[in-house]
This record gives sequence, structure tokens and C-alpha cells, in this order.
Amino acid sequence: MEQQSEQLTFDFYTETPHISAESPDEIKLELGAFAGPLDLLLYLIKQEKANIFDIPIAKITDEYLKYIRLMKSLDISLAGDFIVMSATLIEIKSKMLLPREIFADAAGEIEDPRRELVDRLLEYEKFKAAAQMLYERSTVEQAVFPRGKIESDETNAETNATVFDILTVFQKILARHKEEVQMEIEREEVSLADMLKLMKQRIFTAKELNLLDFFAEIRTRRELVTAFIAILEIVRTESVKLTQDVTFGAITLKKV
Amino acid sequence: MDLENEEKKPREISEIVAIVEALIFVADEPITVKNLAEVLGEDREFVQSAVEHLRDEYDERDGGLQIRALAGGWQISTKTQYHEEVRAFLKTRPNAKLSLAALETLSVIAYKQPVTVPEILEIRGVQSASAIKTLLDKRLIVAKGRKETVGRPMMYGTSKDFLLQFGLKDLSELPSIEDFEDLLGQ
Amino acid sequence: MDLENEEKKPREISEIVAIVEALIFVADEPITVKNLAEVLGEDREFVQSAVEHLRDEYDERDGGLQIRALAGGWQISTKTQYHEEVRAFLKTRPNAKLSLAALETLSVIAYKQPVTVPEILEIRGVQSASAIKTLLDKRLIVAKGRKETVGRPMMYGTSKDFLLQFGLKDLSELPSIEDFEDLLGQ
Repeated sequence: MEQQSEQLTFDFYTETPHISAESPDEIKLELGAFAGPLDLLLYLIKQEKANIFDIPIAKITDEYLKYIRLMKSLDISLAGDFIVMSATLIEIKSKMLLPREIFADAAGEIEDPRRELVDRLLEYEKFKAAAQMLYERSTVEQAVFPRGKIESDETNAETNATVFDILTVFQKILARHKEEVQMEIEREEVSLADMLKLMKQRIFTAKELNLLDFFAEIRTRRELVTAFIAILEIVRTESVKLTQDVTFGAITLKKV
Repeated sequence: MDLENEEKKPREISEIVAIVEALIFVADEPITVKNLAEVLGEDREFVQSAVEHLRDEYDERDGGLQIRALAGGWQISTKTQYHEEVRAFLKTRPNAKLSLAALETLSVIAYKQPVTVPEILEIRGVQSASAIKTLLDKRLIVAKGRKETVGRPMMYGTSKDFLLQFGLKDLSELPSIEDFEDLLGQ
Repeated sequence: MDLENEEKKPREISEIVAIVEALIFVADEPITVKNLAEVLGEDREFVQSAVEHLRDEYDERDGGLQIRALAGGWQISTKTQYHEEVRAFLKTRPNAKLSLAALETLSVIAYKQPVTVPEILEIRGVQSASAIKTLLDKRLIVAKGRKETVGRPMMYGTSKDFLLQFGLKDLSELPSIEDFEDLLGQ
């Protein structure tokens, strides 16, 4: 394979990807990301100022493959769909070399090998334009603000969970469950006596202990149970009390 | 003014307009004329005209707020021209923009809904899994049941948040997809 | 109108009034004149007069809203005389958002039904009693008989209301892990 000396300029953060070749062996590339192989093809066709209904397939295929090679040489991962498109292009290109009559159907109509690709490009182009329209709409919409929170919002928000939320939450539970099981195996047991000692130390040095914070340090369910028993024990036997300033607020263990 | 029948104690249109304004204000989402009519126990047409009256009043007032039709209902919001000051006050930046891939996927879903993942692939020519995940996370699209074909794939459509975020009254406000034709033709 | 000195590009009082209205509207809390003056880069006295101008305008307008001084700042709220209608409307709104605990419990029940309380505990790792009560109250789940094991615990499953609320034809329409594998994978 012939080694090309390609001089490259990169700008990964421009809004629209851009390649320009000033001489055959020099390619300037401004790389946002093409949204897909059709996006890249459209770009190349426009670049060539080619007629969509009469795509110079050999030329466009070459350009397309050059881009793919470039991305590979830069170790930029390309979606498999880009590779699939290369194969499609090469196939069309080779069909174009054959005498046209081969593609004539029973009625003698000649089917252009590029036909299906053109249809796809035209269809895709519509949605790409629609995407641009959505982009503009959202930009305008972002300049408009709804009123700030008022008291009634918190007391009565809408139920807006979707089935997707249900599934996502379920998967998180499963993942968490798996993690917990592994941790319980790894960790050493903490005895009630140890737990009592630890808690007393905390309370008597800091004068108080936020239970939520304390529980947050605990890793396993067994330890949690031990901690809970330890709290009951400490409240019963030592001069400490449990306080909670607001309903559902933080619970604090305080030295009396 | 319209109501002269003294059956219960008909409210003046001006009172209805005032109450409609109060309700649109407290609602945390665009509120429908239907909903307003129910709460007020008034005719839908009557309420509709009250809402329109209110909108005109806001337009004429030259204030900082506007009333507009959005996602099937009505909402009060700030006017676009004051976005810089509002943003400065809220210390917000414009939301992270959707990637090109996500926008394309969203446009396919908006126009072809309900649509499956393979159908989106067919149009875009590229896998759209991570774009779909982004759109689901942002609640712009929702699952719309399964298609009764091989594999019973999940179908997707746009959500109410989609209408809100793109400032649409309803889906019919989207320009027709055929309007985007011929861009490349010539 | 007050500003004739062309130093930077002084804003008309009417523009300041409009922006002040937009800012009071978007603020979560009553906003102080000091704060407004800072955001606008204007004199406090000037802003103070703009706010008062706005308040007078609201008073004269005879609409459903008022601007009032509250907790050292200014706030837009509905007028007291419409409190009945506002209250009536707020009551019609859908129920409060499901807590994460309730949503988690619901997801376990949806995917593992029929399932008992100890089984839910086993999966979630925390007690779910109050979440189950919430879900029963909202009729999203129903009791499905007892399991023939020790203690004969009650089994739960999702209800018809669950299908309605989540827009599902039947349980087979629940997305499966496979549907989202690609999406959630990365």
C-alpha cells in the first residue's frame, strides 16, 4: 500500500466537521464528528459540488475511504456502520464498471446501482434538516424562563415516572445488591462491644453524633443491625439522649 | 359582560380573566383550557376567550412577561428579549446542547413515531443506542409499547417534555417533513 | 425617561420595569431591591422606583396577580380574593411524585411479581413497608394472595391502574433488560 504523507490540522471542537485538501497529498481536517456514514457522504458530495442524482461514485468512494483510513491511522474509533458503508460504496463502484445492460430488468429498464443509496441520502437529508430546525427551536426556547418555585409546588408535584425509570431503578437495585453481597463477604464482623466502644468514643469527644452520618459509614447490613442495637443500649445505659429537631430531620445523639 | 342570565351569580369576564391569570400562574405546567373550565365551572369557549383576552393584554402591556400556548396548555414565562438579564440573575448558562447524533435521532423519532430502534438505524445509517439513552435520560422521548413484529421491539415517541423544551403547542406544530425536501436536490 | 445622560446606553425606566418584572417572576424567593440593582447595574433608588411603579401597575390592572413586599424583598403572588379557586385547582392536580423508595419498590414488584415483603427486602436491602403502603394507597399495586411458605406472607403485584398510569397495554410491554442492554451498557 502506498504511504501517503498527509499533513493534518485538527480542531475537535468545531460545530461542523470539515475536511479540506489543498493539494492531493495534504488534508486539512476539522473534526467535530460526523453523525454517521450518510452524514459523511453528504458532506463529501457537497464538497465535490456533485449532483446527488448523478454521484461521481468512484471519486466519492475514494474520498470516503481516505477519510476512513485517516481515522484509523489516528486511532480514532469509528462506528462499524462507517465500515459497512465502505463496503456498500465499493460494491456500487464495481457495479458501475460493468456494462449497464446487465442491470436491465425484464422490462428492459436499467436500474442504476446508485439508486438505493441516493434514496437513502435524500431521506436522511430531510431528517438532518429537521434536526437543524429542532436545534434552532431549542435555542430560542432556552431564552424563555418559567416562574420560580412557589410554595404549592412542593406539596403537590406531578407523578412523572416512566417505565424507563422503573427499569433503570430496578437495574440500580440489582447492581447495588450484587455489590453489597460481595462486600459482606470481604468485610470482617464488628462485634456489639466494638461498636459500643466506637460510638461512646465519638459521642464523648464530639459531644454529639449525627446518626445519619454515622450510618453512612457502615457498609453491611449486619453492621447496621449491630449499630442499631448499640444505639438502643447506649441510650439505655449512658447519659445520652436522642434528639430530632424537625420531623424526618437528622437524628442526633447528644451527651446530657 | 357576556353573561346576563342571573341563575347563580355569573362572573364578569374581567373576573374570569383575573382568575385564569392566577391559575396559569400557580400551575407548574402549562394548564389546559379544559382544566381551567372544569375548575371554574364555566364554558370552554368562554374560558378560551378569557385566555386569549389575557394573552392580548400581556402583549400590549410591554412588560417582562408573556402568556403563550405550549404543550397543549397555557403558560406564563419571561420574554425572550430579557434572557441575558434573567440568566445573569439565575446564574445559569444555556443548557448543554444535544449532540448532532442525539438531535438527528430525536428528529427521526419526532417525525416517525412510534418508531423502533431498527427503523431509526435504517434512516440514520448508524447505530443510535447511546443517543436514545441520552434522550430517555433527558425525558425527551418515552417508550410507547411494543411493535407486533418479529422480536416485538420497543417503540419510542416524543414526550411532553419534548414539546416544552422545543416550545411546541403540539406535534402538529412541527413543520411537515416534506418541507425539508429539495434542499439537496438542486 | 429619567435617564438622559448618554454615558453607556441608559435603559428607559419602562425597560427596567419589564426586566424587574421578569426577575421577580423567575426568583424562587422574594428578591431584594439591592439584589435587583446589582444584577441590573443600576442605582438602588432607580430600581426602587421601578419596583413601585410595577406594583402600582399591578394594583391598577385588576388582574389575578399582585406584587408585594415580603421578607425584605418583592414577590409576585395570586391575589387573596381568588384563593378559593386557586385552592380548588391545586387539589385537582395529580398526586405527589413517587419517592425513590416507592419507585424502587414498585420496580421490584413490577419485575418480580408476585412477590412478598421479605423478598422485596432481600432485593432492595431495606425495609419497604411505608413504600408498599404508599403504592397500595395509590392503587399502583394490589395484594395477590398468600405465599404457601412459613408465615404465609402476602404477595403483591401491579394493578390495572399501574398499566394505565404507565401507558402499558399489558405486562409484556414492560421494557426488558434486553431492550435497554445496548443503551445502558455504555
